[in-house]
Amino acid sequence: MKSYAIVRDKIEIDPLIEYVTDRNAGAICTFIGTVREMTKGKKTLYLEYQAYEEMAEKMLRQIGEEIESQYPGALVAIVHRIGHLEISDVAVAIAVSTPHRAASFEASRYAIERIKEIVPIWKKENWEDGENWIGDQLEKVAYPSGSPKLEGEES
Amino acid sequence: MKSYAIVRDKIEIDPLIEYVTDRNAGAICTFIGTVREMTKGKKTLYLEYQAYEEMAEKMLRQIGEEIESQYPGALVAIVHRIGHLEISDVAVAIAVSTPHRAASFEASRYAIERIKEIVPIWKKENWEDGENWIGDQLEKVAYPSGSPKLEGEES
Amino acid sequence: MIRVLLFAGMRELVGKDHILLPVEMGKATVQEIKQWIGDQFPQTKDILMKSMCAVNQNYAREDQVVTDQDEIAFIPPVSGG
Amino acid sequence: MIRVLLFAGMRELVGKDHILLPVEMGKATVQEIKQWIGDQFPQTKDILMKSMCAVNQNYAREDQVVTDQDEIAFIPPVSGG
Repeated sequence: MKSYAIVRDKIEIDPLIEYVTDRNAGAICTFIGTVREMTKGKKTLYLEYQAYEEMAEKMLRQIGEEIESQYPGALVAIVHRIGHLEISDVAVAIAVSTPHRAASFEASRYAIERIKEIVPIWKKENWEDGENWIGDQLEKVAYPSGSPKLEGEES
Repeated sequence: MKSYAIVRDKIEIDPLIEYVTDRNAGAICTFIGTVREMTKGKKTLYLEYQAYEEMAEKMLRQIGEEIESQYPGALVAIVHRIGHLEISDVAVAIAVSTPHRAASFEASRYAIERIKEIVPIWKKENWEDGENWIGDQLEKVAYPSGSPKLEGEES
Repeated sequence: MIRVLLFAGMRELVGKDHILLPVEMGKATVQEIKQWIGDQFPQTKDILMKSMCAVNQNYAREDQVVTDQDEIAFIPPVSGG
Repeated sequence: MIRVLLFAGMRELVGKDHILLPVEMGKATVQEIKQWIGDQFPQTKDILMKSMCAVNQNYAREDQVVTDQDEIAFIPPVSGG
Protein backbone atom coordinates (compact mmCIF):
# COMPACT_ATOMS: atom_id res chain seq x y z
CA MET A 1 0.00 0.00 0.00
CA LYS A 2 1.16 3.54 -0.74
CA SER A 3 0.91 5.54 2.46
CA TYR A 4 0.12 8.77 0.56
CA ALA A 5 -2.23 8.13 -2.30
CA ILE A 6 -4.86 9.56 -4.62
CA VAL A 7 -7.27 6.76 -5.51
CA ARG A 8 -10.38 6.29 -7.64
CA ASP A 9 -11.98 3.42 -5.75
CA LYS A 10 -13.61 3.08 -2.34
CA ILE A 11 -11.21 3.88 0.49
CA GLU A 12 -10.70 1.05 2.97
CA ILE A 13 -9.80 2.18 6.49
CA ASP A 14 -8.23 -1.01 7.87
CA PRO A 15 -5.12 -0.93 5.66
CA LEU A 16 -4.45 2.65 6.79
CA ILE A 17 -4.73 1.63 10.43
CA GLU A 18 -2.49 -1.37 9.86
CA TYR A 19 0.04 0.84 8.17
CA VAL A 20 0.43 3.12 11.22
CA THR A 21 0.15 0.37 13.85
CA ASP A 22 3.41 0.06 15.75
CA ARG A 23 4.80 -1.52 18.93
CA ASN A 24 5.65 1.94 20.23
CA ALA A 25 2.29 3.47 19.38
CA GLY A 26 -0.33 3.74 22.10
CA ALA A 27 -2.78 5.84 20.12
CA ILE A 28 -4.17 5.91 16.60
CA CYS A 29 -6.44 8.74 15.53
CA THR A 30 -8.15 8.48 12.19
CA PHE A 31 -10.09 11.20 10.45
CA ILE A 32 -12.55 10.28 7.73
CA GLY A 33 -14.21 12.92 5.59
CA THR A 34 -17.52 11.76 4.15
CA VAL A 35 -19.89 13.35 1.65
CA ARG A 36 -22.61 15.13 3.62
CA GLU A 37 -26.04 15.58 2.08
CA MET A 38 -27.15 18.91 3.57
CA THR A 39 -24.95 22.02 3.78
CA LYS A 40 -26.51 25.29 4.85
CA GLY A 41 -29.92 24.10 3.75
CA LYS A 42 -28.68 23.07 0.29
CA LYS A 43 -29.02 19.44 -0.78
CA THR A 44 -25.98 17.86 -2.40
CA LEU A 45 -26.77 15.13 -4.94
CA TYR A 46 -23.19 13.95 -5.47
CA LEU A 47 -19.66 15.30 -5.63
CA GLU A 48 -16.95 15.13 -8.21
CA TYR A 49 -13.31 15.41 -7.12
CA GLN A 50 -10.44 16.19 -9.44
CA ALA A 51 -6.74 16.28 -8.57
CA TYR A 52 -3.39 17.20 -10.00
CA GLU A 53 -2.57 13.69 -8.99
CA GLU A 54 1.19 13.54 -8.91
CA MET A 55 1.54 16.86 -7.10
CA ALA A 56 -1.31 15.99 -4.73
CA GLU A 57 0.47 12.82 -3.60
CA LYS A 58 3.65 14.81 -3.18
CA MET A 59 1.83 17.35 -0.98
CA LEU A 60 0.20 14.59 1.09
CA ARG A 61 3.67 13.19 1.68
CA GLN A 62 4.89 16.66 2.66
CA ILE A 63 2.09 16.93 5.23
CA GLY A 64 3.04 13.52 6.62
CA GLU A 65 6.66 14.60 6.91
CA GLU A 66 5.66 17.82 8.64
CA ILE A 67 3.80 15.72 11.21
CA GLU A 68 6.60 13.20 11.66
CA SER A 69 9.10 15.98 12.33
CA GLN A 70 6.72 17.78 14.70
CA TYR A 71 5.66 14.66 16.66
CA PRO A 72 8.50 12.20 17.33
CA GLY A 73 7.48 8.62 16.67
CA ALA A 74 4.40 9.55 14.64
CA LEU A 75 3.42 7.41 11.66
CA VAL A 76 1.07 8.83 9.04
CA ALA A 77 -1.01 7.54 6.14
CA ILE A 78 -3.37 9.63 4.01
CA VAL A 79 -5.59 8.60 1.10
CA HIS A 80 -7.84 10.92 -0.90
CA ARG A 81 -10.37 9.66 -3.40
CA ILE A 82 -11.24 11.42 -6.66
CA GLY A 83 -13.95 10.98 -9.28
CA HIS A 84 -17.67 10.66 -8.65
CA LEU A 85 -18.66 10.33 -4.97
CA GLU A 86 -22.11 9.66 -3.57
CA ILE A 87 -23.55 10.80 -0.24
CA SER A 88 -21.73 9.08 2.70
CA ASP A 89 -18.80 7.97 0.52
CA VAL A 90 -15.38 8.46 2.10
CA ALA A 91 -13.54 11.29 0.34
CA VAL A 92 -10.45 11.36 2.52
CA ALA A 93 -9.00 9.19 5.27
CA ILE A 94 -6.12 10.05 7.55
CA ALA A 95 -4.50 7.77 10.12
CA VAL A 96 -1.87 8.94 12.60
CA SER A 97 -0.28 6.85 15.30
CA THR A 98 1.77 8.31 18.15
CA PRO A 99 3.10 7.02 21.47
CA HIS A 100 0.56 9.11 23.45
CA ARG A 101 -2.98 10.14 22.65
CA ALA A 102 -2.88 13.95 22.68
CA ALA A 103 -0.45 14.07 19.76
CA SER A 104 -2.53 11.69 17.65
CA PHE A 105 -5.53 14.00 17.83
CA GLU A 106 -3.50 17.13 17.15
CA ALA A 107 -1.62 15.62 14.24
CA SER A 108 -4.72 14.17 12.60
CA ARG A 109 -6.46 17.52 12.88
CA TYR A 110 -3.39 19.24 11.48
CA ALA A 111 -3.40 16.89 8.50
CA ILE A 112 -6.97 17.65 7.44
CA GLU A 113 -6.46 21.41 7.84
CA ARG A 114 -3.29 21.26 5.75
CA ILE A 115 -5.01 19.19 3.07
CA LYS A 116 -7.58 21.94 2.70
CA GLU A 117 -4.78 24.48 2.30
CA ILE A 118 -2.13 23.03 0.05
CA VAL A 119 -3.16 19.81 -1.71
CA PRO A 120 -4.25 20.37 -5.33
CA ILE A 121 -7.62 18.64 -5.18
CA TRP A 122 -10.89 20.24 -6.22
CA LYS A 123 -14.45 19.44 -5.36
CA LYS A 124 -17.39 20.11 -7.66
CA GLU A 125 -20.69 20.23 -5.82
CA ASN A 126 -23.72 19.01 -7.68
CA TRP A 127 -26.84 20.40 -6.02
CA GLU A 128 -30.45 20.06 -6.96
CA ASP A 129 -30.29 23.51 -8.56
CA GLY A 130 -26.87 23.57 -10.18
CA GLU A 131 -23.19 22.79 -9.87
CA ASN A 132 -20.00 24.59 -8.96
CA TRP A 133 -16.33 24.02 -8.39
CA ILE A 134 -15.82 24.85 -4.73
CA GLY A 135 -13.03 27.33 -4.10
CA ASP A 136 -13.83 29.43 -7.18
CA GLN A 137 -16.65 31.35 -5.57
CA LEU A 138 -16.11 35.02 -4.97
CA GLU A 139 -17.16 34.76 -1.32
CA LYS A 140 -14.16 32.59 -0.58
CA VAL A 141 -10.88 34.41 -0.12
CA ALA A 142 -8.15 32.57 -1.96
CA TYR A 143 -5.51 31.15 0.36
CA PRO A 144 -6.33 33.27 3.41
CA SER A 145 -4.00 32.24 6.21
CA GLY A 146 -2.56 28.93 5.14
CA SER A 147 -1.02 29.96 1.86
CA PRO A 148 0.91 27.13 0.23
CA LYS A 149 4.61 27.22 0.89
CA LEU A 150 6.63 28.57 -2.01
CA GLU A 151 9.72 26.77 -3.18
CA GLY A 152 12.71 27.83 -1.13
CA GLU A 153 10.54 29.47 1.52
CA GLU A 154 10.92 28.45 5.16
CA SER A 155 7.99 26.38 6.40
CA MET B 1 -23.83 -4.57 16.88
CA LYS B 2 -24.07 -2.98 20.31
CA SER B 3 -22.82 0.58 20.05
CA TYR B 4 -21.45 0.54 23.61
CA ALA B 5 -19.80 -2.73 24.42
CA ILE B 6 -17.26 -4.55 26.53
CA VAL B 7 -15.85 -7.42 24.45
CA ARG B 8 -13.34 -10.23 24.85
CA ASP B 9 -12.32 -10.67 21.23
CA LYS B 10 -10.36 -8.55 18.75
CA ILE B 11 -12.03 -5.20 18.10
CA GLU B 12 -12.92 -4.57 14.46
CA ILE B 13 -12.98 -0.90 13.46
CA ASP B 14 -15.13 -1.06 10.33
CA PRO B 15 -18.39 -1.94 12.12
CA LEU B 16 -17.89 1.05 14.43
CA ILE B 17 -17.37 3.36 11.46
CA GLU B 18 -20.40 1.93 9.70
CA TYR B 19 -22.44 2.42 12.83
CA VAL B 20 -21.76 6.18 12.94
CA THR B 21 -21.87 6.77 9.17
CA ASP B 22 -24.78 9.02 8.29
CA ARG B 23 -26.08 11.12 5.39
CA ASN B 24 -25.76 14.21 7.54
CA ALA B 25 -22.25 13.43 8.77
CA GLY B 26 -19.31 15.03 7.04
CA ALA B 27 -16.69 13.89 9.51
CA ILE B 28 -15.86 10.73 11.40
CA CYS B 29 -13.08 10.74 13.96
CA THR B 30 -11.99 7.45 15.44
CA PHE B 31 -9.65 6.97 18.36
CA ILE B 32 -7.95 3.63 18.84
CA GLY B 33 -5.97 2.86 21.97
CA THR B 34 -3.34 0.18 21.38
CA VAL B 35 -1.01 -1.63 23.77
CA ARG B 36 2.35 0.15 23.68
CA GLU B 37 5.50 -1.80 24.44
CA MET B 38 7.66 0.87 26.09
CA THR B 39 6.46 3.28 28.79
CA LYS B 40 9.01 5.46 30.57
CA GLY B 41 11.77 2.99 29.76
CA LYS B 42 9.81 0.02 31.11
CA LYS B 43 8.98 -2.84 28.77
CA THR B 44 5.41 -4.15 28.87
CA LEU B 45 5.05 -7.86 28.04
CA TYR B 46 1.26 -7.94 27.92
CA LEU B 47 -1.76 -6.38 29.60
CA GLU B 48 -4.75 -7.79 31.36
CA TYR B 49 -7.97 -5.79 31.47
CA GLN B 50 -10.82 -6.44 33.86
CA ALA B 51 -14.19 -4.68 33.94
CA TYR B 52 -17.34 -4.41 36.00
CA GLU B 53 -18.93 -5.24 32.70
CA GLU B 54 -22.54 -4.23 33.07
CA MET B 55 -21.69 -0.93 34.75
CA ALA B 56 -18.89 -0.28 32.26
CA GLU B 57 -21.28 -0.57 29.33
CA LYS B 58 -23.70 1.71 31.13
CA MET B 59 -20.95 4.32 31.65
CA LEU B 60 -19.87 4.07 27.99
CA ARG B 61 -23.45 4.76 27.03
CA GLN B 62 -23.53 7.71 29.41
CA ILE B 63 -20.43 9.15 27.73
CA GLY B 64 -22.07 8.72 24.33
CA GLU B 65 -25.17 10.50 25.55
CA GLU B 66 -23.09 13.33 27.00
CA ILE B 67 -21.53 13.77 23.55
CA GLU B 68 -24.81 13.56 21.67
CA SER B 69 -26.34 16.25 23.87
CA GLN B 70 -23.24 18.47 23.60
CA TYR B 71 -22.80 18.09 19.81
CA PRO B 72 -26.08 18.11 17.87
CA GLY B 73 -26.18 15.42 15.22
CA ALA B 74 -23.29 13.43 16.69
CA LEU B 75 -23.37 9.64 16.56
CA VAL B 76 -21.12 7.64 18.88
CA ALA B 77 -19.91 4.06 19.23
CA ILE B 78 -17.40 2.81 21.81
CA VAL B 79 -16.00 -0.67 22.34
CA HIS B 80 -13.50 -1.67 25.04
CA ARG B 81 -11.80 -5.02 25.10
CA ILE B 82 -10.98 -6.95 28.29
CA GLY B 83 -8.89 -10.02 29.06
CA HIS B 84 -5.35 -10.72 27.90
CA LEU B 85 -3.96 -8.21 25.37
CA GLU B 86 -0.67 -8.39 23.51
CA ILE B 87 1.49 -5.50 22.31
CA SER B 88 -0.27 -3.57 19.49
CA ASP B 89 -3.68 -5.09 20.27
CA VAL B 90 -6.57 -2.63 20.24
CA ALA B 91 -7.80 -2.04 23.80
CA VAL B 92 -10.41 0.60 23.04
CA ALA B 93 -11.98 2.05 19.91
CA ILE B 94 -14.17 5.13 19.70
CA ALA B 95 -15.96 6.43 16.61
CA VAL B 96 -17.79 9.75 16.49
CA SER B 97 -19.48 11.26 13.47
CA THR B 98 -20.61 14.87 13.29
CA PRO B 99 -21.77 17.21 10.53
CA HIS B 100 -18.51 19.21 10.69
CA ARG B 101 -14.97 18.14 11.47
CA ALA B 102 -14.02 20.21 14.53
CA ALA B 103 -16.71 18.61 16.67
CA SER B 104 -15.70 15.08 15.67
CA PHE B 105 -12.17 15.63 17.00
CA GLU B 106 -13.35 17.30 20.20
CA ALA B 107 -15.96 14.66 20.93
CA SER B 108 -13.66 11.74 20.28
CA ARG B 109 -11.05 13.27 22.56
CA TYR B 110 -13.68 13.90 25.20
CA ALA B 111 -14.75 10.25 25.03
CA ILE B 112 -11.30 8.83 25.75
CA GLU B 113 -10.69 11.28 28.61
CA ARG B 114 -14.05 10.39 30.15
CA ILE B 115 -13.37 6.67 29.79
CA LYS B 116 -10.23 7.13 31.85
CA GLU B 117 -12.25 8.93 34.52
CA ILE B 118 -15.50 7.08 35.03
CA VAL B 119 -15.64 3.68 33.33
CA PRO B 120 -14.98 0.77 35.73
CA ILE B 121 -12.23 -0.95 33.76
CA TRP B 122 -8.83 -1.83 35.18
CA LYS B 123 -5.53 -2.55 33.52
CA LYS B 124 -2.89 -4.83 34.97
CA GLU B 125 0.55 -4.19 33.52
CA ASN B 126 2.83 -7.16 33.17
CA TRP B 127 6.40 -5.95 32.89
CA GLU B 128 9.62 -7.88 32.63
CA ASP B 129 10.17 -7.30 36.35
CA GLY B 130 6.70 -7.62 37.84
CA GLU B 131 3.04 -6.78 37.54
CA ASN B 132 0.65 -4.23 38.97
CA TRP B 133 -2.94 -3.05 38.70
CA ILE B 134 -2.67 0.46 37.33
CA GLY B 135 -4.54 3.04 39.36
CA ASP B 136 -3.62 1.45 42.69
CA GLN B 137 -0.17 2.98 42.89
CA LEU B 138 0.43 5.57 45.56
CA GLU B 139 1.88 8.07 43.06
CA LYS B 140 -1.47 8.34 41.33
CA VAL B 141 -4.05 10.54 43.02
CA ALA B 142 -7.40 8.83 42.92
CA TYR B 143 -9.95 10.68 40.81
CA PRO B 144 -8.15 14.04 40.65
CA SER B 145 -10.28 16.40 38.56
CA GLY B 146 -12.69 14.19 36.74
CA SER B 147 -14.31 12.50 39.68
CA PRO B 148 -17.17 10.23 38.67
CA LYS B 149 -20.58 11.84 38.88
CA LEU B 150 -22.53 10.75 41.93
CA GLU B 151 -26.11 9.71 41.57
CA GLY B 152 -28.38 12.73 41.67
CA GLU B 153 -25.50 15.15 41.14
CA GLU B 154 -25.61 17.62 38.24
CA SER B 155 -23.22 16.71 35.44
CA MET C 1 -27.13 -10.60 53.12
CA ILE C 2 -25.53 -7.66 51.37
CA ARG C 3 -23.16 -8.80 48.64
CA VAL C 4 -20.22 -6.55 47.70
CA LEU C 5 -18.48 -7.01 44.34
CA LEU C 6 -14.70 -6.66 44.20
CA PHE C 7 -12.45 -5.86 41.25
CA ALA C 8 -8.81 -5.50 40.23
CA GLY C 9 -6.42 -4.95 43.16
CA MET C 10 -9.18 -5.34 45.76
CA ARG C 11 -10.19 -8.69 44.30
CA GLU C 12 -6.59 -9.88 44.46
CA LEU C 13 -6.00 -8.66 48.01
CA VAL C 14 -9.15 -10.35 49.31
CA GLY C 15 -8.75 -13.40 47.10
CA LYS C 16 -12.43 -13.41 46.13
CA ASP C 17 -14.61 -11.56 43.63
CA HIS C 18 -17.23 -10.70 46.25
CA ILE C 19 -17.77 -10.43 50.00
CA LEU C 20 -20.96 -11.32 51.87
CA LEU C 21 -21.67 -9.03 54.81
CA PRO C 22 -23.02 -10.51 58.05
CA VAL C 23 -26.79 -10.89 58.28
CA GLU C 24 -27.12 -8.27 61.03
CA MET C 25 -25.88 -5.68 58.50
CA GLY C 26 -29.12 -6.00 56.54
CA LYS C 27 -29.15 -2.26 56.01
CA ALA C 28 -26.06 -0.06 56.15
CA THR C 29 -24.46 3.06 54.74
CA VAL C 30 -21.64 2.86 52.25
CA GLN C 31 -19.44 4.31 54.97
CA GLU C 32 -20.32 1.47 57.38
CA ILE C 33 -19.64 -1.17 54.74
CA LYS C 34 -16.29 0.37 53.96
CA GLN C 35 -15.41 0.37 57.66
CA TRP C 36 -16.42 -3.25 58.08
CA ILE C 37 -14.43 -4.45 55.03
CA GLY C 38 -11.37 -2.47 56.19
CA ASP C 39 -11.59 -4.13 59.60
CA GLN C 40 -12.04 -7.65 58.21
CA PHE C 41 -9.48 -7.25 55.42
CA PRO C 42 -6.90 -4.75 56.69
CA GLN C 43 -4.79 -5.32 53.55
CA THR C 44 -7.49 -3.47 51.54
CA LYS C 45 -7.47 -0.29 53.64
CA ASP C 46 -5.20 1.71 51.30
CA ILE C 47 -7.19 0.89 48.19
CA LEU C 48 -10.54 1.29 49.97
CA MET C 49 -9.55 4.83 50.88
CA LYS C 50 -9.06 5.63 47.18
CA SER C 51 -12.07 3.69 45.93
CA MET C 52 -15.53 4.83 44.98
CA CYS C 53 -18.61 2.79 45.77
CA ALA C 54 -21.21 1.96 43.14
CA VAL C 55 -24.75 1.13 44.16
CA ASN C 56 -26.84 -0.45 41.41
CA GLN C 57 -24.15 0.60 38.94
CA ASN C 58 -24.22 4.26 39.86
CA TYR C 59 -21.48 6.01 41.78
CA ALA C 60 -22.78 6.59 45.33
CA ARG C 61 -22.10 8.89 48.27
CA GLU C 62 -20.66 7.61 51.54
CA ASP C 63 -23.92 8.30 53.36
CA GLN C 64 -26.12 6.36 50.96
CA VAL C 65 -28.08 3.58 52.67
CA VAL C 66 -28.14 0.19 50.99
CA THR C 67 -29.92 -3.09 51.61
CA ASP C 68 -29.51 -6.64 50.37
CA GLN C 69 -31.72 -5.68 47.43
CA ASP C 70 -28.97 -3.43 46.06
CA GLU C 71 -25.94 -4.32 43.97
CA ILE C 72 -22.87 -2.92 45.74
CA ALA C 73 -19.37 -2.69 44.23
CA PHE C 74 -16.13 -1.03 45.24
CA ILE C 75 -14.42 0.71 42.33
CA PRO C 76 -10.67 1.21 42.75
CA PRO C 77 -9.24 4.05 40.64
CA VAL C 78 -10.03 3.05 37.06
CA SER C 79 -7.39 2.58 34.38
CA GLY C 80 -9.20 1.72 31.16
CA GLY C 81 -8.48 3.17 27.75
CA MET D 1 6.70 24.94 -26.27
CA ILE D 2 5.72 25.56 -22.67
CA ARG D 3 2.75 23.42 -21.66
CA VAL D 4 0.45 24.67 -18.90
CA LEU D 5 -1.83 22.21 -17.09
CA LEU D 6 -5.34 23.29 -16.17
CA PHE D 7 -7.69 21.98 -13.49
CA ALA D 8 -11.19 22.37 -12.09
CA GLY D 9 -12.89 25.65 -12.99
CA MET D 10 -10.00 26.76 -15.23
CA ARG D 11 -10.18 23.56 -17.22
CA GLU D 12 -13.89 24.03 -17.75
CA LEU D 13 -13.61 27.68 -18.73
CA VAL D 14 -10.90 26.96 -21.31
CA GLY D 15 -12.43 23.67 -22.40
CA LYS D 16 -9.05 21.89 -22.38
CA ASP D 17 -6.85 20.26 -19.74
CA HIS D 18 -3.76 22.13 -20.95
CA ILE D 19 -2.62 25.13 -22.99
CA LEU D 20 0.44 25.28 -25.23
CA LEU D 21 2.16 28.65 -25.20
CA PRO D 22 3.51 30.09 -28.48
CA VAL D 23 7.04 29.03 -29.44
CA GLU D 24 8.45 32.55 -28.96
CA MET D 25 7.62 32.22 -25.23
CA GLY D 26 10.32 29.58 -24.84
CA LYS D 27 11.31 31.13 -21.55
CA ALA D 28 9.00 33.26 -19.43
CA THR D 29 8.14 34.24 -15.89
CA VAL D 30 5.04 32.89 -14.18
CA GLN D 31 3.72 36.46 -14.30
CA GLU D 32 4.14 36.63 -18.08
CA ILE D 33 2.39 33.29 -18.58
CA LYS D 34 -0.50 34.41 -16.39
CA GLN D 35 -0.80 37.62 -18.42
CA TRP D 36 -0.78 35.75 -21.74
CA ILE D 37 -3.43 33.25 -20.63
CA GLY D 38 -5.61 36.03 -19.27
CA ASP D 39 -5.38 37.84 -22.61
CA GLN D 40 -6.11 34.73 -24.71
CA PHE D 41 -8.86 33.41 -22.41
CA PRO D 42 -10.43 36.46 -20.76
CA GLN D 43 -13.05 34.24 -19.12
CA THR D 44 -10.27 32.86 -16.84
CA LYS D 45 -9.11 36.25 -15.49
CA ASP D 46 -11.05 36.06 -12.21
CA ILE D 47 -9.83 32.58 -11.35
CA LEU D 48 -6.28 33.29 -12.53
CA MET D 49 -6.11 36.17 -10.07
CA LYS D 50 -6.89 33.78 -7.23
CA SER D 51 -4.74 30.90 -8.48
CA MET D 52 -1.27 29.79 -7.50
CA CYS D 53 1.19 28.50 -10.06
CA ALA D 54 3.07 25.25 -9.59
CA VAL D 55 6.37 24.64 -11.34
CA ASN D 56 7.52 21.04 -11.32
CA GLN D 57 4.90 20.35 -8.64
CA ASN D 58 6.09 23.01 -6.24
CA TYR D 59 4.24 26.23 -5.57
CA ALA D 60 6.14 29.03 -7.35
CA ARG D 61 6.52 32.78 -7.10
CA GLU D 62 5.29 35.13 -9.83
CA ASP D 63 8.85 36.05 -10.79
CA GLN D 64 10.06 32.49 -11.28
CA VAL D 65 11.42 31.87 -14.77
CA VAL D 66 10.30 28.69 -16.52
CA THR D 67 11.19 26.96 -19.78
CA ASP D 68 9.64 24.19 -21.84
CA GLN D 69 11.58 21.74 -19.68
CA ASP D 70 9.39 22.60 -16.71
CA GLU D 71 5.95 21.28 -15.77
CA ILE D 72 3.68 24.27 -15.23
CA ALA D 73 0.20 24.16 -13.68
CA PHE D 74 -2.28 26.73 -12.44
CA ILE D 75 -3.84 25.79 -9.12
CA PRO D 76 -7.21 27.43 -8.44
CA PRO D 77 -8.09 27.63 -4.72
CA VAL D 78 -8.12 24.01 -3.58
CA SER D 79 -11.15 22.33 -2.02
CA GLY D 80 -10.13 18.80 -1.12
CA GLY D 81 -10.91 17.04 2.12
